[in-house]
Amino acid sequence: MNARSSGPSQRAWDTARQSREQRLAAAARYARDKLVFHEDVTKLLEALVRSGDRVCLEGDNQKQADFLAARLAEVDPVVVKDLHIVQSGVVLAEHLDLFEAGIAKRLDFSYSGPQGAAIARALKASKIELGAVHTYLELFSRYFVDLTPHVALTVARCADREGNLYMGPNTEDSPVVIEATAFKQGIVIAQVNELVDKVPRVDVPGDRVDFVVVAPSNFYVEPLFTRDPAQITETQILTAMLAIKGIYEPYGVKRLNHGIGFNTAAIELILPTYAERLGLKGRIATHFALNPHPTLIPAIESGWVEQVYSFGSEVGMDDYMRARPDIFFTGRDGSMASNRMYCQSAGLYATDLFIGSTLQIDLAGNSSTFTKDRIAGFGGAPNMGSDPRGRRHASDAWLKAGREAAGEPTRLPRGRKLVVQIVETFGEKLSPTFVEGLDSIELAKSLDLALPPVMIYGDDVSHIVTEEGIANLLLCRTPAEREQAIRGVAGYTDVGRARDARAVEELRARKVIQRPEDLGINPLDANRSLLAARSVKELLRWSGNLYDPPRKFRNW
Amino acid sequence: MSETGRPFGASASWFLSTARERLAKLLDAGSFTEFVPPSERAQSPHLASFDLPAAFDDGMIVGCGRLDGNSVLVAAQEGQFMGGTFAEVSGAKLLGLIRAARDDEKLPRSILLLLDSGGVRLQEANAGELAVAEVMRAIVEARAAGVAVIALVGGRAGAFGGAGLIAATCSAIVISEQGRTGVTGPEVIETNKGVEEFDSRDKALVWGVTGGRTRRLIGGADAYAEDTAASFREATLALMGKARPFDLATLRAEQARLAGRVGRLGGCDRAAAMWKALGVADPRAAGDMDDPVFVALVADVKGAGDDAR
Amino acid sequence: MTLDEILAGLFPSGHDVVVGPGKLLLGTGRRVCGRAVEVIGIAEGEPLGIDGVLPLAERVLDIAAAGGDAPMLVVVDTQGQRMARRDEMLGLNEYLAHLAKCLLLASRSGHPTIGLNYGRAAAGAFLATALATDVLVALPGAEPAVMDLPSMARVTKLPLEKLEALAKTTPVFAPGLDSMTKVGAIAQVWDPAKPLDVQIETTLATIPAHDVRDALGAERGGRLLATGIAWRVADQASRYRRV
Amino acid sequence: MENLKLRFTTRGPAPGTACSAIVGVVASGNLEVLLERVLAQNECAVEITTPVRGYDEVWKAVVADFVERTSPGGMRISINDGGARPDTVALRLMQGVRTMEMDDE
Repeated sequence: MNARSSGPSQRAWDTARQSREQRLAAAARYARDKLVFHEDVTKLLEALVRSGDRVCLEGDNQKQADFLAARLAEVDPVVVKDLHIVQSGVVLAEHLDLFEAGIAKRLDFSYSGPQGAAIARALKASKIELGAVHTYLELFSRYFVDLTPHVALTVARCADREGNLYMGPNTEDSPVVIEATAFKQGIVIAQVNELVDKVPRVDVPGDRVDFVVVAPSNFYVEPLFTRDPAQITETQILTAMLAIKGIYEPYGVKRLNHGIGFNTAAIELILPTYAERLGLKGRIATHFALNPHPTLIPAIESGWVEQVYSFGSEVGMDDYMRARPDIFFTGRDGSMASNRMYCQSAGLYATDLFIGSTLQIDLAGNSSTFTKDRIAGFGGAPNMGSDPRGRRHASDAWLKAGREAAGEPTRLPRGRKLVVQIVETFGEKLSPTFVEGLDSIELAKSLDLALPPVMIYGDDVSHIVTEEGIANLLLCRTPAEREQAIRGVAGYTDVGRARDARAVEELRARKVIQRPEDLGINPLDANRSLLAARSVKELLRWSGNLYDPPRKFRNW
Repeated sequence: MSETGRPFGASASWFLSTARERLAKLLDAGSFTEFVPPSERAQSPHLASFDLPAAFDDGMIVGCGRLDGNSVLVAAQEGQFMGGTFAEVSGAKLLGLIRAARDDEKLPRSILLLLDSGGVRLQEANAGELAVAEVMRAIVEARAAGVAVIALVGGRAGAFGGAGLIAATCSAIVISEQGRTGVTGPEVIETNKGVEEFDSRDKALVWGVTGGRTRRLIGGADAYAEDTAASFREATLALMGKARPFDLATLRAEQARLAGRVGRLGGCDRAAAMWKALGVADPRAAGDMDDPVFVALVADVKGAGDDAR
Repeated sequence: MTLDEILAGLFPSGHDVVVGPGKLLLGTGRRVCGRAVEVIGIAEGEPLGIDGVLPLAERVLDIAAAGGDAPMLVVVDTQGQRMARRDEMLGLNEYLAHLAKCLLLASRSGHPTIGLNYGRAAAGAFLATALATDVLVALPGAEPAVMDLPSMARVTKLPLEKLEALAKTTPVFAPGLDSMTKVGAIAQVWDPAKPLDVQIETTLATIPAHDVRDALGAERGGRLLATGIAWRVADQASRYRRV
Repeated sequence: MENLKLRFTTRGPAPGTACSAIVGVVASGNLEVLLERVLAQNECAVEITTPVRGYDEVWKAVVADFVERTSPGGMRISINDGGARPDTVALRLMQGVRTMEMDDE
């Protein structure tokens, strides 16, 4: 006992709280209780935020704290600099402005969408020090370990004077961001569309919120999950038919997540037509971890879907979801509730299939949406699109996939998640989807990234669907087989034309590769009359006029 | 010439169909005969110098057929090819058709123009512009000779620029909800006058200003069709035989109609205000309502029945 | 030449043509023979919108209604149709087409129509006015165009240099008086050094009875295909005459 | 513009009696295919005009597979390409042959 003092440690244990108190005191002049006028927000931020802070400027692939983002971009970079931005979505031009101006220096994020090219440029110009590109779950998890925000700038539909927040259907990332910040002595500022006497429902309790500002205009939400059925092509319909006939049906996939592309929108739209004719209603696609895709409306209305839990909302779907509480998760106030962290967990552990698109697939089945000049981010796909080794509940689909992967009966049965990449062999501007090597490997080299950004690792992928057919990678026994299976559905890309035709035919005989005709599908039957709705207006009709499409989709 | 192999019901979307699909279902089954068909390869010789592909019909299909047994001449523009534009060849094909009807009373006395066009093809701007002028004159001359010229507007490119003027030169216009008419396209106005003047990506605004329902309500079109070949067929049949003569009285009436419109609606800033001024209580609901309900609503709108043109 | 010089040159015996509100031209000129020429038009590059169309069209209809055979001169210097949301919302296409139809009616009613392009003339406004006449003439310096090259480069997403190079060789596409003459749109280019009153009389004396612009285009080598194609269509159509 | 002419000897004539057919339209990512039954019964000629350079080998592969699969003897096939992907090309060719199988009107 001589080396250590016997009493409590003499160090201060509440430096974070003290720092918080000091910041609040400095900011008090710009607020009345929790309320801040929107004109004072830049000053407030200069008083609250300290150089080097970790800041979460909330915004994901959907809602954006756009007003707060613009104000943060206006702070004096002499006063506030070198911030470490830890947020899921880097989507607004203002997010990049922070780095351009030197207000922010380091970045950890998940998704960039429209700013992918700008991030790549900023990285090359050394304006950004990149920590990592995460999956959502991963970044949220790090909020509680080593990336806890000092300041969170969040966004809600309305607040009361106590700071209780109502996010409504757009709850999204907010609960997890605020929980991590507030309970670790950070500061939470919310922009809201309006101040009310009583919020319809408390999504975040007021004692976790320090300041509330009514923004001059409503926060921005990107209708990222709206796909106009009019733009779905015959080829996409063909791939959708293949997925249903060749995967959903044989595995009996009931619990699933869909990506946001047109191929999966096509699947949603042919459930009530093509899949109905196959007699699959009730046997497939009943439970979704999925944003409220407008293209799912016809399937819901025709009784295909039992329930849907969502990461976030979708513009224009509020009234529809309110009127369908049997399907969607809704609060006591009637409006839908979402939560990105919960839904990502659900997609990882409680679904049997993920199906989504990608830009590039290599010969091992690794996929990436990164190209030489775009840091696209991942969002949730790597979580959805991976086989969770911590899963311990069985289902028919999962066990069947496990049996196929094992090859022969084993004493210890294991399951496998179905991870399906649904692509067309060529993308925009005739760029091949199948490549010898992913662009992201070159990108990682040129930017000196420790980890080449791969969206879904090949060993997690169970199937690849293209217009040429389906490759079942679970049934491949050697890397060489796997390569030929991939080449065998790669169409007329260089990768596809370099196939070993005999090997491919052997794989086809073993049903490792299945062509449309092997599944009884004539590509000439893949036409738009199969779509339950062929336009946004028809989606509106299906919804009984409850769906309120965004203006940019209202072509009438 | 056979039609495409794709199944295409009379209920398929007119908006999304190709010009050939529209013709096949608009006319009596199997009745269409094409003049200067693709096998004659009457293509644009000019596009290659812009490194652009030509089309075997130059995006203009002309011919004859029957509509419920009545012989008609038809022309259909392919809006997906170069925006359905008027150019040297495409313009001359239409001109030849209309002049033939004008000059030969033994040819069908009705011409249906299935317009789907952004206007003049810039790569052949002078030839295209002049072709539009020639077509407008030929339409007037054909009408004066007793030919009914009916424009059908409901394609992806709408009827803009020269096509907008041609539509308004016809005896009558049938439009669908997705159909649009105008002169300068929203993108061009936005480019020249700024996004504040016209945000071309705001489709609700674009359709409010140029779309079929607005046009039908203000009398910019004489009949409203649902977005199907069957409905266009029905609306066209109802108009055939009712064409106004091309004479002073008609144009006097059109002058009064157009002056009256400016008087009534000239102060409106938005389409919704215009609809309100016309007595539509809830413009948003009227935009979303089913076609038959909208048709019933139009029947009560003053001026929408004035078809002087 | 300025508008005043042009009008003075055309009507040495006098005229009362003035540029009124909206830069619209209305009035009457006197020919050497003493008979009238009715004049309408648009000046100073003013864009033509719905508010401009109505008075012009009304005047044309009045002339047609009044009878007689006074020629009409349509004098244009306009940058094109008005580009405005309001005009489009009210149906500008109908207004422009209406003016064209009124001019074509006037011609059919016995009033020969001459278009005179002395400044700019573009797109929809061109179609509604000068291109809806029996014969279109121009003065050197006129700049008829569907669209200028920089705008065209924006719309077509082609490089301006490429368009400029192509413009030198392709009359079907290049903006300007020469091209418009070659394709047959402009029948004659008057000589400003010679008396305009004489030239308008010559033009009036040779007004074609029907549309000869496609033939002119073929003759001048600016539009080689149009006449043949139109003829082929008509020829094939004639096989489907009712008997 | 690139122009590519291919000739094949086929196993036999294409079924059907239609003299000609046209499928597809020239648009971005699309193409039109004109089929005319004008050649000898075991001959097939394909002519492609495309603004996209450098895809000769892909065109040859797509067309060869198509000829192998359908035996379109007697057909002169002319393509105006708007930059279509190979899968779209293959689909249009198949649609064209199907259309030619119908009786001519």
